[in-house]
Amino acid sequence: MKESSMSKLCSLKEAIAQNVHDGDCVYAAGFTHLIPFAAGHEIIRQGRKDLTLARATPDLIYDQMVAAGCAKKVIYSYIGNPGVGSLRIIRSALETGRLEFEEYSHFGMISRLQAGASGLPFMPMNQTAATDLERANPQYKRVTDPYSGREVVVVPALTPDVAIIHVQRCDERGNAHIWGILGEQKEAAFAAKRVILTAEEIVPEEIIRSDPNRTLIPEFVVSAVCHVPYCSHPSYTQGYYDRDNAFYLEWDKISETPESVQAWLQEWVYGVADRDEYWQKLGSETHQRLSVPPLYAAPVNYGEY
Amino acid sequence: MKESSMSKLCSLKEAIAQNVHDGDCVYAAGFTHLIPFAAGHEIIRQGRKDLTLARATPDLIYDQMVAAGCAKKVIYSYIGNPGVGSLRIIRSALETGRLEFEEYSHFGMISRLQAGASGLPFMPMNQTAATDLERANPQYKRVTDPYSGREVVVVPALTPDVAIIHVQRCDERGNAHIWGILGEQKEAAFAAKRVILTAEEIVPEEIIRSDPNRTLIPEFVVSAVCHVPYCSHPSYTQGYYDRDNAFYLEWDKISETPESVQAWLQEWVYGVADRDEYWQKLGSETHQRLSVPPLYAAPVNYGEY
Amino acid sequence: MATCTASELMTVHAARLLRDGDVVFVGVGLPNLACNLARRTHAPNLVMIYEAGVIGARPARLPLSIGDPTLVTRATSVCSMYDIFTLYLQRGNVDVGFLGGAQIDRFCNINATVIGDYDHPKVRLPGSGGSMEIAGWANRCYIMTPHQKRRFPEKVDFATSAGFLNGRAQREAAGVRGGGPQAVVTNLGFMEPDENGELVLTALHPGVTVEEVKTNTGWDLKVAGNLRITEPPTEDELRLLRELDPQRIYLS
Amino acid sequence: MATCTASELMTVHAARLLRDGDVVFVGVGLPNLACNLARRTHAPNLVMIYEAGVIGARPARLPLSIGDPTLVTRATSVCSMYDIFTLYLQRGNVDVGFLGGAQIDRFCNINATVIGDYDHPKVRLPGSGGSMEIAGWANRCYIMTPHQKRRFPEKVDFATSAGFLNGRAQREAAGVRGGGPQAVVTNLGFMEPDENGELVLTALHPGVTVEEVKTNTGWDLKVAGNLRITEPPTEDELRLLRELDPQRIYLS
Repeated sequence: MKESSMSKLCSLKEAIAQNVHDGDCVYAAGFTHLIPFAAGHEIIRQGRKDLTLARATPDLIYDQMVAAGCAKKVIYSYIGNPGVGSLRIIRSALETGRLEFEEYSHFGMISRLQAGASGLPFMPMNQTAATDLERANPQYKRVTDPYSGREVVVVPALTPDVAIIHVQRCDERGNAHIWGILGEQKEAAFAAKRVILTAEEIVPEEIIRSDPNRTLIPEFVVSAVCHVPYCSHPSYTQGYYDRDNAFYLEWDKISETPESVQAWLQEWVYGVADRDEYWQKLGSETHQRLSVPPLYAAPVNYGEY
Repeated sequence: MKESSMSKLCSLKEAIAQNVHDGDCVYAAGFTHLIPFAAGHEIIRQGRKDLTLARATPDLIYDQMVAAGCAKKVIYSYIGNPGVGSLRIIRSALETGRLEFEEYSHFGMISRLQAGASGLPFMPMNQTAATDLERANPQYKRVTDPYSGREVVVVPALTPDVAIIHVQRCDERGNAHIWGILGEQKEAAFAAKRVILTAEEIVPEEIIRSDPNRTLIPEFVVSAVCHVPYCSHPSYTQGYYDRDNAFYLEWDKISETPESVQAWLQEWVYGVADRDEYWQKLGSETHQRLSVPPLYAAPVNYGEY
Repeated sequence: MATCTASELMTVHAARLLRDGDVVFVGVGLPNLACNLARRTHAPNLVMIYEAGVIGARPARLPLSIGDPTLVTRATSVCSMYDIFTLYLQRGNVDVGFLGGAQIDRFCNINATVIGDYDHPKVRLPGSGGSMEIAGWANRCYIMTPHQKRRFPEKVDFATSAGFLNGRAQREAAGVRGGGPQAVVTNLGFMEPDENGELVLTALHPGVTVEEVKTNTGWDLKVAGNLRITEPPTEDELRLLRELDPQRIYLS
Repeated sequence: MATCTASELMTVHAARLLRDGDVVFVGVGLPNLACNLARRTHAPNLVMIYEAGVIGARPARLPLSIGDPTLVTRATSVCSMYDIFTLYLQRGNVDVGFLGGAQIDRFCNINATVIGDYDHPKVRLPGSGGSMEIAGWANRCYIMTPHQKRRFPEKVDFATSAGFLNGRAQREAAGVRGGGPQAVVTNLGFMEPDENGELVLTALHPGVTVEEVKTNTGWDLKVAGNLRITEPPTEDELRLLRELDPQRIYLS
């Protein structure tokens, strides 16, 4: 077998078609940074149904997917439009009971992923003295520390069917460099049964191997590798483009009525073939506004051993 | 208060005098890489006694410290001269009962540090089916997974009195960049009550801040910062110098008799004032032999946000 | 005395509560402004950490979300969220946390989850995020919030984050490492927990009356014997603060 | 037939057990040579990972310790030891582990801890290192060791790593994820576990007799019905292998 035969490069359309199925539990990772909006939009275009959308911070992408009818359940720890306010669509779907949910604190949510990523059945957490959420969500349980006799709080492993992870650069096998805010990217990748990687740049293996400490996701947990520049707009990719704060504010208005949401989906999701078309449609003024001057890390010498 | 007043720079002699006390539990971290030999030698010179020496792989440094009479106990998961064979001094001290010990597997040892670093009382591990060590070491216990009813194996947090961590570069407050094999450097630093940082280079804060994802240890867990080039010889520092395999082989011979060990300690530890003198004494041929041509990581753009 | 808005008043007073060298778990908005103001005045060595995993941020512009890229560029360190909550917060490396919520009660318990019943709420709020653990494990916690009766009920509908539960002894029995809330800073004054963990009025901003505070509090608020009048913001503090948010996104 | 040393013979046969694409938990010495030989022959996509936290190593020289810097330069990834044991091994991302020890018994349990009693041993061995968990959780495990009676007792003095305990059912009852040892490669032939987990002789190297193997095994070794004779190392395999260790540090 030739090494090049291990390439997992494919279009995002193919990657979603092959790896995201109706009823799956999906973890589209990212904490404000690197949110894979393009993948969410492709899932909407392909009309997936009954998904469980898991993620610490659902952000606009899950609001849009819920609006498009993709979801039957959310698992979360903070439902807000970061820096703006409420996620109107998810909130309303939760308040009216149209959407099932499971709620954690950030640490509970991330501990579930850490357990899943580690192959452990649960993770322990120290008590916080606040027990109402523990009582409201029966997934929270307690275990006695055999050393002190005191109780710790535990949450069960989360192992999503598929994680979608956006990265700055990776090789065509899926070895990925990530920098900037890491959120739960690594944990989601290891916890999931399948991983779709979207990348700003596909680079030669040698670039990845020049800085192995920067590689947070290794090829053998990755199912598909997609070259999707600007994948995270209106979120951002550190070093590549800025966060589009204006759009986060705009969504607060758009999401006020179902009509304007559907119109937006029609124009920006159903109405475009892929992320390239979306990005072109945003126009040069937006491109200009979100561009960022370079600022490089100090050199690091690994040595020619 | 001026920012410069937060400098923790001091000599290794001062750092050891202030932070390592008779009877302390010491974790001199490193997995083959970055082993802080200079700090071990300074502890020997200062005549510390009754130390508990904890570390996954005791390596030559703990063999030397035991030979010098610094230790009353070792906590370990593999006692060997890496790539060579046995650690004769520790092994003999264990076999004759002159040294107390606690033994784990690597994962058990590292899980103890992870628990200590995380502020958790214990960490769970899946069963391995091998239960003899669990029976031999009562620190291993079991807890029932409340989700499946099956048992997991647990180990208690390890929180050493002091961790000694060698790094490639840090600023004078103790924010440290590390690359190459990471071993348990980060976990040991967060688990310990005090941290002595030794560094190949003390760099301006701006170098550290140019690549925040490379900073594994933050200033506020660090007690002392020491500029100690070549601190890890005969171990190595990735990108700075090579491992002195010849010395690892030589130690196997030296450690055959107490006389040759004491002669070696006399010449290379008691007989030198500090690491500078030790390194000069090694001579230019050794310096030459351990030098490494540079090989740099691909650039990383954080963006001027 | 310089005139200022309610937000400016609360932010200046929150900044003064921070000590030089404090490691502070920061959110966006007013807490971020308070920390940056403290750094520019009496606490140059303040370390700001964010639940996104950023340590020692040096934002060159006003961060508009908790994961703004300006928090990363020039930061001291970036780690995973799991590390932030374990190595930093749970391990006890965080001195100060800022908390907020829709309701804060007599014993300083905080609700950021639901108004009404959990399963059939009137309003579903954003949820805990990091606050459940911050409230439990940071050494000291502070709350900044406008003083309105609906925000200060006798008892929260849902205790997302622990203040002193039904009294300080109950929090202590839970064995959490953090000291709990130290003060609630409002546009009217300060409330601080007494020896039993009950919030009592300890200071009034100049010109505010006890009656005004009581009217805007949902329980029979006790007043401290040594009730203070706060020192108003200085010109310098206001100038520095306004420079941090020139478009008055948070200070309005 | 090319002549070769016992180490070369074992290493070539171990290499052949590896499959293209396997993720292998490697040690230094012969397992490292076997993996690199497999990469240069039938398994170019083999991924080598090391307990030090190195993934996808491409050593340019023979690594002389498990933490040799040549394993890092040009590797795919480097992570902490905690991550290697959790995200990689415990999560089930490791296909193959190589194991070794002072004693291997009838049910392929391995002793790397003590000869004699744990508290008062005749010899204290290096200990588990990573092997307790590798034996439990890697999908397949292989053992390479010279065939000597003292290395193959009926029962190990201490079970550092689990083979099949007192029989395969017992391992299965413990619920460990890995499949356990698949083969023991010696200088005389192969032993493989039968349906009960007992090691039986399944292959002889050319010129070796069953009697010779039995004499060097500490229990009454069963012989498989379909006993094979192994294919000797090819000239190519030996040439490539010797290039990997030109100074014959491990192949001696």
